[in-house]
Amino acid sequence: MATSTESVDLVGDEAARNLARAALFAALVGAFAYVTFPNPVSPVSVTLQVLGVFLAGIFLGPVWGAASIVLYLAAGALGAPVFQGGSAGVGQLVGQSAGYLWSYPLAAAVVGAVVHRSATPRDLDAVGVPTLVGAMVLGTVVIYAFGVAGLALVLSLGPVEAVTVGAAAFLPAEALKIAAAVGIVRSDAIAAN
Amino acid sequence: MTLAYVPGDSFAHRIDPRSKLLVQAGFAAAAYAYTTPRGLAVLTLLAVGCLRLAGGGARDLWGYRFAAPVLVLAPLVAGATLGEPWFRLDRAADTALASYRILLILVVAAGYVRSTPVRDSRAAIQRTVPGKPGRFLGVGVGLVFRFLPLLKRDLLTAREAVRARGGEALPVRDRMRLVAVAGINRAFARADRLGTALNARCFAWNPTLPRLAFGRGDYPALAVGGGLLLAAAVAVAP
Amino acid sequence: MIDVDGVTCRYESGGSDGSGGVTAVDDVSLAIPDGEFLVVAGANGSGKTTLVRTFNGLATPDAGTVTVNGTPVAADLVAARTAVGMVFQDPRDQLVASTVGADVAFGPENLGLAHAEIDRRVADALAAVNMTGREDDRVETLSGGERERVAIAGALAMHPDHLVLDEPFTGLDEPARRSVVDRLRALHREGTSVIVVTHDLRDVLGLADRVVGLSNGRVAVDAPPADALAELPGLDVRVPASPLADGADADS
Amino acid sequence: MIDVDGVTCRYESGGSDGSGGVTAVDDVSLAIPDGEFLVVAGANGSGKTTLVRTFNGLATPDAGTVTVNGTPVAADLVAARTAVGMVFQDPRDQLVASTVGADVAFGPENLGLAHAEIDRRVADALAAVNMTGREDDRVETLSGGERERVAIAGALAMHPDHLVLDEPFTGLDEPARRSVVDRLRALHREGTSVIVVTHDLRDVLGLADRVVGLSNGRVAVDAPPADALAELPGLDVRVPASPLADGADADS
Ligand SMILES: Nc1ncnc2c1ncn2[C@@H]1O[C@H](COP(=O)(O)OP(=O)(O)OP(=O)(O)O)[C@@H](O)[C@H]1O
Ligand SMILES: Nc1ncnc2c1ncn2[C@@H]1O[C@H](COP(=O)(O)OP(=O)(O)OP(=O)(O)O)[C@@H](O)[C@H]1O
Ligand SMILES: O=C(O)CCCC[C@@H]1SC[C@@H]2NC(=O)N[C@@H]21
Ligand SMILES: [Mg+2]
Ligand SMILES: [Mg+2]
Repeated sequence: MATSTESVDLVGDEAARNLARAALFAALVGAFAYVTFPNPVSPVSVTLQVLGVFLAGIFLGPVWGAASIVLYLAAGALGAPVFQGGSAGVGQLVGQSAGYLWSYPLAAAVVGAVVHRSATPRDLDAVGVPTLVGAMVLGTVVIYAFGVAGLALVLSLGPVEAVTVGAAAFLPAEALKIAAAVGIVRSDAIAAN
Repeated sequence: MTLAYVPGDSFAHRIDPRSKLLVQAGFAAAAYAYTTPRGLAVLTLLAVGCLRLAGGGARDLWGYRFAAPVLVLAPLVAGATLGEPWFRLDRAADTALASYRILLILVVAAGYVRSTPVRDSRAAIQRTVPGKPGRFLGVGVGLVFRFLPLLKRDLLTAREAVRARGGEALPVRDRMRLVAVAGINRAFARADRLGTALNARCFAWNPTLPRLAFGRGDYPALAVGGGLLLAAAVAVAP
Repeated sequence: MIDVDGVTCRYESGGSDGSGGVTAVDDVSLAIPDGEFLVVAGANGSGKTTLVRTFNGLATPDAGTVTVNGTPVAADLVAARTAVGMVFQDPRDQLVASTVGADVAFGPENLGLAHAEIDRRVADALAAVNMTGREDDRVETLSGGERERVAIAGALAMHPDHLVLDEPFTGLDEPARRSVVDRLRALHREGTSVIVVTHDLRDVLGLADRVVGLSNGRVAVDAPPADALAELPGLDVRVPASPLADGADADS
Repeated sequence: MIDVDGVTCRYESGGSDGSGGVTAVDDVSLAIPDGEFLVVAGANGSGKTTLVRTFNGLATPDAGTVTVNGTPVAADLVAARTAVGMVFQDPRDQLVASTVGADVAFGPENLGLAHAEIDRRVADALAAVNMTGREDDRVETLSGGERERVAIAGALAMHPDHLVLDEPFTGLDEPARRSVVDRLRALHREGTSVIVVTHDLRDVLGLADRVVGLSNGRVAVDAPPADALAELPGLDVRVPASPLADGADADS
């Protein structure tokens, strides 16, 4: 009745927990992709995905934060409705928002690295608000650098045109997301550690 | 509504997910290599064919409506100039073609999504990417699919719990904070509990790999995918 | 008074028949007079939870209406939610604050009560579930049964006109169960309507004025306990067994 | 054989006494021979869940050791996790896949079994909990009791030497409960040790070879059912009541 167990290569408890959390944040970014707001200055709507990317870096650190976003991209490519407005498929990864999407893992890593100053996360209580904001501003820079470059490449736009379509319309909303992330991190009710 | 797997028995439903992924990769490469009116005309036929073979139709594209504004706006912005002649048709046309090729790629992707269950997609990853990275991606993607409805539910029940106890009286800002914080807290707790469950259930790096096998229908699909990749390579080769 | 009139609830995504949908509640009509002690019984998946969630608008009927104290739930959600207190089947879904005391106080605070009154209600509700002195415990450190008790306390502290409890006894140990039963009996005596959802009638049959048995989303039994008793086992509901069978029946 | 030797488990963050810590399991020693049907009983918070979680390394003792089939759990987690199957107190915590069939197959897949064997085990386990034909249901659409059953099926499919079930009957309706009880009895007969955690002995007393009663993390009773019966109510554990009291006791 007992199964032979010699060959079973168990995933460590720590790794399993990290994997579960990574998948969780991937799903969170996906859930945030549903939350779309009309954009007052452009027909392109604003989503909360970036907030999820920030939170992944902040809560999971650079390594697992980035891994989490890689899972997000993989799940989306394979049909999970986690991209903008609940869309899915490989097409998005080479489409107009490809630059943004591919930047997310890097952005999460950057945010995580600035916040935690090492590969492993540290206690968030020890992190000041300026560090948090600084990390996310840097993350935003990464996202927009890739995003705008992606637009220019994919849609054959000039640099100014790409910024017009892809950055000018969004940037004000990013400030709100950064503020929201700070609010969530600073809330004493979050029990995660 | 949103694009998702639809059970069915179309040609695309019956073939291996790896063949379908190859077709998508080939199609995207070709669309980038042949962004000309004639190239895109041929690819249009192919894209519509792919979606039809997956039992899909125009309805499935509704899921991509959020892409539409950018795709429409981009040619206008590209054409616009600050001085004479105010609008340059040639620039606009270039970008319009680029926009259109994205649309085609999305059409093909829609065919994959509607004809491929999660199980198969996971199997494709685990059988294509070797070792621990493959396992990480395979299980991770499975968990994302598992978490997505839970998370929506957690956010929803956090809202319900607040409401069920008279939280409507609170200002919107407080309510949003409560729901966000309670929702994220729940999600965290849930992730940790599921992590524990994975361990309790002997979560291993080397499980039985999911069943997948190429069948007869896969040969044409693999040929089309490979052909497209080849065509793209020819176009970019110096 | 809760008045359920021809209510049907469907889930589009559920169901095992491939049709991609399931009718969880099917044309249910039911009047629950003020002050009644009602037990809603039925097998797993018979629609109990879905039905009671329509009472305060947590589930929205696809057809039919629910009226609470004369006002349709859909017309005034706030009124329905203050009038109908609810203990969810899974207590974890219910707790919104990070400590026991803060969680029980959450509802009364939302009602805008004075601090003294809030404190009184919290102390009272915690006493009713044998959790006095645990105000400062963090909710994520509670054991299963303790969590259930805090969820019940949170609903009690609202002093609702109608109190709905979805399988409230499952995790409770004997003193806690007794204490909750006593409190429900007292509330009932004072005029609150109490609605208990369960598939095991052994603990509540003696309290009930009336039993509604659901089967596949439909009302199959609606009668006083004595009359319902015979039909309930047919609905896969557990009833107090004959003397010898109890406890031993698992072994028979 | 599971051998618990002087096990103590503390939580640093819990506790209501302000000391910021709670001793959930306090110097427990216990030997569970192969093939025994053991019931672990105790009030809410008495440490039942924490204790059984040490059996496969989900909780790590602060002092003492747990040995499974001769090997300390800490020394060989794979052995402990394949030998000890566990059904959690909250089934929602246990389901890791999106569909019923995929979830039950998860454990066997991790054992590296052949597809045919996996299919056989899944079908068999689902049949044992009356869920045959529900393979393709999405887990988030299941009702509370249905989820509980899938969790049990997932543990059964592992064919463990020792099966631990933490309050397994709470959400189950009568046919499902009966079916699970039958399966446990059969497993027991075939030589699997079965460990059921509960605070309500009414449904399992007849099956048990032995009852261990916990109180404040310590073993207060350790005896065959007949002998334990008298002491258990003192531990706030529910026992089969006298004929008249059952069902009616809530009303007394
Ligand atoms: N969110 C959902 N999506 C789809 N189907 C659902 C959902 N919730 C419940 N169902 C289905 O609706 C039916 C009724 O579910 P409900 O939760 O009301 O049952 P219940 O009587 O409370 O059962 P239990 O005793 O197991 O708690 C079940 O068949 C269930 O599978
Ligand atoms: N994660 C935790 N952190 C801190 N304290 C905890 C934690 N989990 C449990 N406790 C505490 O440890 C004690 C024992 O908890 P345990 O869950 O083992 O009890 P139990 O006997 O299973 O109770 P129940 O019947 O309510 O499920 C309780 O006092 C509980 O509050
Ligand atoms: O899911 C996708 O298809 C990617 C959408 C990218 C949206 C970008 S991210 C930065 C900027 N801020 C927003 O709110 N949206 C854009
Ligand atoms: Mg229910
Ligand atoms: Mg417990």
